[in-house]
Amino acid sequence: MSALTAPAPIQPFVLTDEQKALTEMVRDLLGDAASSERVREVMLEHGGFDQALYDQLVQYGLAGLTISEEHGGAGASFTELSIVFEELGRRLAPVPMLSTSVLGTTAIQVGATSEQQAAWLPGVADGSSRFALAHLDPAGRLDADPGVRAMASGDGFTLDGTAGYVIDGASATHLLVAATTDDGLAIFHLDAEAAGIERRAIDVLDLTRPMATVTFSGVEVAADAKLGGNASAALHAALTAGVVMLACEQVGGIQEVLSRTTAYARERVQFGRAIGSFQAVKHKLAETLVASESARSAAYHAARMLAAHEIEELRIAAPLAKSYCSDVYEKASADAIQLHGGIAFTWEHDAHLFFKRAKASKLLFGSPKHHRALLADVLEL
Amino acid sequence: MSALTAPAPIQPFVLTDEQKALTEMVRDLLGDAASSERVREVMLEHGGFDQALYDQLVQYGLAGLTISEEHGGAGASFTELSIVFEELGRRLAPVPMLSTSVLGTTAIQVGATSEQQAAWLPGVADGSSRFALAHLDPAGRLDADPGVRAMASGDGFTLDGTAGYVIDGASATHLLVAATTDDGLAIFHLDAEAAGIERRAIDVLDLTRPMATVTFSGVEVAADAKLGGNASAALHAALTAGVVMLACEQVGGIQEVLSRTTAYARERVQFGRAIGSFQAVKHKLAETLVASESARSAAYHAARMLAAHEIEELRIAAPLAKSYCSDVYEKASADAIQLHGGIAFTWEHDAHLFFKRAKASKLLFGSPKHHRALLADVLEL
Amino acid sequence: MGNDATTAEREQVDAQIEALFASHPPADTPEKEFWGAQFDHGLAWVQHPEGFGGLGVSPRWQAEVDQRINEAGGSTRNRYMNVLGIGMGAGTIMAHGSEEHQQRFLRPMFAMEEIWCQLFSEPGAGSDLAALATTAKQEGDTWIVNGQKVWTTLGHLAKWGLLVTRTDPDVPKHAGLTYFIVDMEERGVDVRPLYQITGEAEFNEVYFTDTPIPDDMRLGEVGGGWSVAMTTLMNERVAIGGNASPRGTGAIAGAVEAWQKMHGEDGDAGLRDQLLSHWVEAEAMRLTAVRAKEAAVKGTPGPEGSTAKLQWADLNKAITSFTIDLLGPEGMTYPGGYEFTRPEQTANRDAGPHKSFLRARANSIEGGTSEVMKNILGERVLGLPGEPRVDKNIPWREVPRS
Amino acid sequence: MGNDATTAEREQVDAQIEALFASHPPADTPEKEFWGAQFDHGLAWVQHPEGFGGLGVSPRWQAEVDQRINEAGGSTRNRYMNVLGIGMGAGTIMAHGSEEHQQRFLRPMFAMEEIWCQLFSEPGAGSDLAALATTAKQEGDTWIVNGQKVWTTLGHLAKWGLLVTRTDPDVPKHAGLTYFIVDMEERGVDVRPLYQITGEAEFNEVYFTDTPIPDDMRLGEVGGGWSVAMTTLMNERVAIGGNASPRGTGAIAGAVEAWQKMHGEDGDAGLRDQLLSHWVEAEAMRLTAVRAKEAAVKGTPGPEGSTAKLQWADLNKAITSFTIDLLGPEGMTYPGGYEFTRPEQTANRDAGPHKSFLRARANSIEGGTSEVMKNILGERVLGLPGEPRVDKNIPWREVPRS
Repeated sequence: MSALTAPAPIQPFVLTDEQKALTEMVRDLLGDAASSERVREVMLEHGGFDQALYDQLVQYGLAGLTISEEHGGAGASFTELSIVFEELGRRLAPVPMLSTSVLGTTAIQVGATSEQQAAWLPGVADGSSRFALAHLDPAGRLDADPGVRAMASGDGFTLDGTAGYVIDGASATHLLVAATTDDGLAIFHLDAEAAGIERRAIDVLDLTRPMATVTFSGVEVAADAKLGGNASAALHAALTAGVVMLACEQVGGIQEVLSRTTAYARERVQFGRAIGSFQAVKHKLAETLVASESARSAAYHAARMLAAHEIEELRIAAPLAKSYCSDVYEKASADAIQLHGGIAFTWEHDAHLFFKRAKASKLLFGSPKHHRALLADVLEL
Repeated sequence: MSALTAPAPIQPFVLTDEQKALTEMVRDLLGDAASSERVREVMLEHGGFDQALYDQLVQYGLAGLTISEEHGGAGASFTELSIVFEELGRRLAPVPMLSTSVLGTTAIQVGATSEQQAAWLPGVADGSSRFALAHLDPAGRLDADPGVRAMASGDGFTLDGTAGYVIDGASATHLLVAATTDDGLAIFHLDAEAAGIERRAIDVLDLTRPMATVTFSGVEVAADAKLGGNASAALHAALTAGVVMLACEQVGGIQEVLSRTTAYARERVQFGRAIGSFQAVKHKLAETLVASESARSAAYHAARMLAAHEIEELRIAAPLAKSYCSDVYEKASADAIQLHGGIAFTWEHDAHLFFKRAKASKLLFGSPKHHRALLADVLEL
Repeated sequence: MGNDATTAEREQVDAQIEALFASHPPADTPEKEFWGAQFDHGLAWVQHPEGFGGLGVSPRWQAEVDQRINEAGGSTRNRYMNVLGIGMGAGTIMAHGSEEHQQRFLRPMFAMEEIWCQLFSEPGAGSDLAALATTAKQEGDTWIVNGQKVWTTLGHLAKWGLLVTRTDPDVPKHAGLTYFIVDMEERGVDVRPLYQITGEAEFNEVYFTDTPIPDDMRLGEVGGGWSVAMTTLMNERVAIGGNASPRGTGAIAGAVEAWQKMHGEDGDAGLRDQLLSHWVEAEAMRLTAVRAKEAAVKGTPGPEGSTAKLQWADLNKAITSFTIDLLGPEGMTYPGGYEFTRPEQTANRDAGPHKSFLRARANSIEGGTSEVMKNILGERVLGLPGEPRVDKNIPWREVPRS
Repeated sequence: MGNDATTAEREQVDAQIEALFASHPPADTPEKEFWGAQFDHGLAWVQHPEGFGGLGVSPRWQAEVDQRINEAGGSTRNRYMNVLGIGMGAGTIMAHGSEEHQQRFLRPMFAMEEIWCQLFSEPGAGSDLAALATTAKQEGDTWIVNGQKVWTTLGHLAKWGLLVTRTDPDVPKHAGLTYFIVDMEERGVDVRPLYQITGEAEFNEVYFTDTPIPDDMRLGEVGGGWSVAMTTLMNERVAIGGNASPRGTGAIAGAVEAWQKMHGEDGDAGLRDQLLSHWVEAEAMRLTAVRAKEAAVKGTPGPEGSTAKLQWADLNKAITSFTIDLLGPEGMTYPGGYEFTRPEQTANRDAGPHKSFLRARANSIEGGTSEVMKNILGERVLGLPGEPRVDKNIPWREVPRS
């Protein structure tokens, strides 16, 4: 755990001046680089990976934001990263930040030896390595064993099996593969181009977040590709961070659909009046406003607990944020289509991109119902 | 089963002229006799039993509507009785029709011998007998054994135990008591004033439907007080009929709160406009209208299946009607309070009477969730 | 309706069905030929007068006719493949067209020899249909049309379009509209696909540039287009919501299938209860459609049609969305991917859960938004007052628009 | 706010708390005496200027002050037992009252020596408060009041009332209002209990018959009553919704208790998920209150207060209703029965699930209906346009009323 950024004190909800500056910086960056036109081009023609935008994020130090300075990162906390994710969510930016900077980085920070971290993390910070975490079985079941099995073989291991729903699996340079070994769960760090690996893009609902099915056929790996620490702890930490950053991303999406729909309701005239003057429209937006405030509170709270390594509180805060933000985003983005009317049913309009992101992210890492069940267990209800 | 009115053919949804006349007749009768003032007087001062109104219903042949003519009844079907219940529901009429004319009558029609029926049913038709069905344990659990046990004793039985949530239990002249015997479930017909019976009124949410806890302490009954037929079948038939008639009663309540709230929304002026011109009000009422139509369809369908003795279809139709009408009534009556505003929060306004009836009837005979679970079993889902 | 009248109608319908089946065995007659004969026997729209595809009887017999045809191996798919014509146009032509129109259009419409489309909505006139801006200017016996329509189902296949235009911008907006039948093969008609969130282009945009329409293709009076359009819309809303299909069909079938596939054994009780809630509402709605059909005695639907349309739209959206949730991780996929295709018929009836989920988003918008439906129900069924209108008594020209 | 300022404020507050506790040990000082001393130390409303019960610091310190008092065995129950005064009246008097008003009223209010009530709503003026009809006519230095108010919490106990009247019926309705402090012991004031659906009479009706009020009891200008009333209402909405109580308290505690009592062992998964949905929303709302408190830097609440009020009302209704469902058959009871009593304080804090369920029905009505809250959020926070108004620019006399 040496390379995990040290716990930050629990931060208040109010952003510091530095954090406000970070918000502005990311917003400016994405405003140009993640326009609707660009996002659509990337999702339709580049498999949902925007290399140019990602290069910029790397240059600004955002890919390695939570990586310690000794490994080339910015040494910042998840509070800062949550700000980045909110902005990414506002623009549906198709970059492998969730896979690389959250899931992959956290898994290595928690589960790899110091040597391994020194070997693998600098690549994230300098942009040369992009991780994808392959930990689910082909059906994506959360409670099942990984779909991959690793057999001891000479000095190393041989991997066989299939992992499903691997985020950014097709574009990653490296895979972090959770596999069952004779000694239990292990995580392996692999070159994504290694012999015996086949990566097949999944036809996804949300084209801005590509996924792949990855098949391993007798893939040989060296012994030191196996993360040296506690694999279960690493996986749990990675997924907790993933859940929380996803909730922050959802908050950005909620805010964006609310803003855009409100703007449309102010401008669109029917029956001689702006449609936002009708209670049917106004009240729906007011309800979204209320829910968006609570979603933001839940996500911010979880991000701050993550930054402060408040493990016990995170058992409540993370599922709280994921379940609540998912539900709010789904409803807000569906309402956005309804309130825009027919125009939002066209491919050309952006409303469906947010709607699909909302639905797919609701199901990612487990449904709201799944997270409420986790919460029920923690609360002993 | 001889005295069950013969199955009617499955009737269309459209009322016949005779049925329309029945609707008008009952509506006229209740319009005078079940005014808000009278209902309030009865619920606060007469324990929720309107003897005068019930006498009128008896005179019009409504208490014995489904009793065969040979036993002094009208020989009509549950389709006709459903019309009566809809009107009773519109006025929250505090009369023991559900307990006597549905639960008690059906239990006897299905579970008693010809002799017993001949002895007991004419009293319902002529108003001298009012039944209450005591079949639940003190906690009202649907899936538990009855709270009363009957031990063989000489030629007859001795009853001990407590029955909970007995509708009209305090005012009934006779009790139909489900009890566990050494030979399984049995139902006994008792004079409500028999020695060893203590009846205690429950403090109920809905004062227009009184309930009692009935305690039996060494109550001696003769052998012929035990219904001679299949007790389980009788209880099941009685409760199925109860569920369906309750749904029809709920439809009346839904219609009434919709009508009254719509009338208020047309008349009440705020901001210089009738409040019904605001979409926030108009759309809520439109939603209730839509739901009320479906509730009516579900209840009518179940009543017609009941009238036609379509036992298999009733396994779907009854829980469908009860679950759907309960949910719609709860929401419609809650909306009615909201749309009336502060005035509906006062004791003097009738809105709370419907709201309490809706909530209590939702929980009576099992919650909507319970009935959906029954339905899931039938549908094998 | 008394029993005698009912019996007489039943016998009349039965006799025509038998005659039709005798001369044109449903399973062995080519579809278009069969539909033409069906029309000739008065079994196309039974409520129409004889000679116009009907028998002058209650419309409730139609369901039975169609069921008998299907049971005998015939097809009734013309009803949804030419739905804008058969479902909505026919009623409009019967109510507002001349006898020439009725003689000319109804039979080829029903026999699927000519496909119809509807040209109402515009980019600036959605819920507020009466705000439409496509103009028709009279030049002698001809009207010259210019403007843009959207959401035109079947526009690329249609021979005829039901078109509402603005013929007088100087009167209040509802008063300046005129309704035409337009030949889609006429000059200046440009039909372009409109791709939607499923990746398909089920709809079109239609541009008119100096397109001529003869005055005898007008339905109703000059300036009387609004009431003609209302007839079409009422028919449309009934067509969308009000079908009494068998129990368990429609969106709920997809949810049940997903449930059985993903959760059949150890299904979570919470999800089961949600499934059943949807099932219950779908069944209650279906029973309402059955009830409405039994109660129907006349052919022209009223605002009640909005009830079914509203309920169906919201329920279809809810159930198809719930179905995706039931699929779990598979809900994150879109099997087959987004193909930018142009389907040859309106609703793809076996689209699978993912496409159905996306397609359903339009249900509460197309054919009148749920918000407009609620206004109609509130005002025209419940008798609640309308809102203060800022656009009613001033010339259309002066009404603010976006 | 920079860190230095924060540190300085914390030190200032801490010093006063220590001084107060030293001179008046919270556990051992009679309540009213303690509250008086608390006022004198500037710890009643910390954001008020010194000498007016405050220290001129950010209001966010208040929660800490109250927590420290409670931890030290003192009471802060004056805040809800005199809520109309301390929660709403004080802010109004600070914003609109003269220094004489402030000196005269604030300390006895905070020390619970004088109870306050609010006299705004009328039978014909609920959501549309500005339509109110209670008149005040000036006669020299005195105003003569006639009319009826409703929903007057604590009216039967109050010494002072916050009263809005119509002083000019010939101008548009918002312009003809004037705000007074009225002595409830004055002649012509008749307070009658208003029984509610719980059986209790928490509220009153108040009738004024030629009740005199000296002109120096006026707050704000003649005709300026609307903006004074708005200050009170904004404070009220914050007081209703915006408290950051500990996790798991409030309505959700009742639901959890019912769950554990009825379903602890073999709880249905569907009910559990519903319980957790409510828990999640309650907790997210609570976190929002914490966040709002941290962000608060000034004393006068804005329309954001409506957010918390709206969310709290709907959630409280939903949770208390769900709790009754959890109770099963026991949900059909009303333990203790309906007693027609007149409680001595506002909200009965341990009313049990049944009474809480009924009492909650008013949450979305009192202090501004949820519909009005949504208008405020939509228009004043989101910047959406208002509706066409038919009552704004004509004399109040001519506006239709019911």
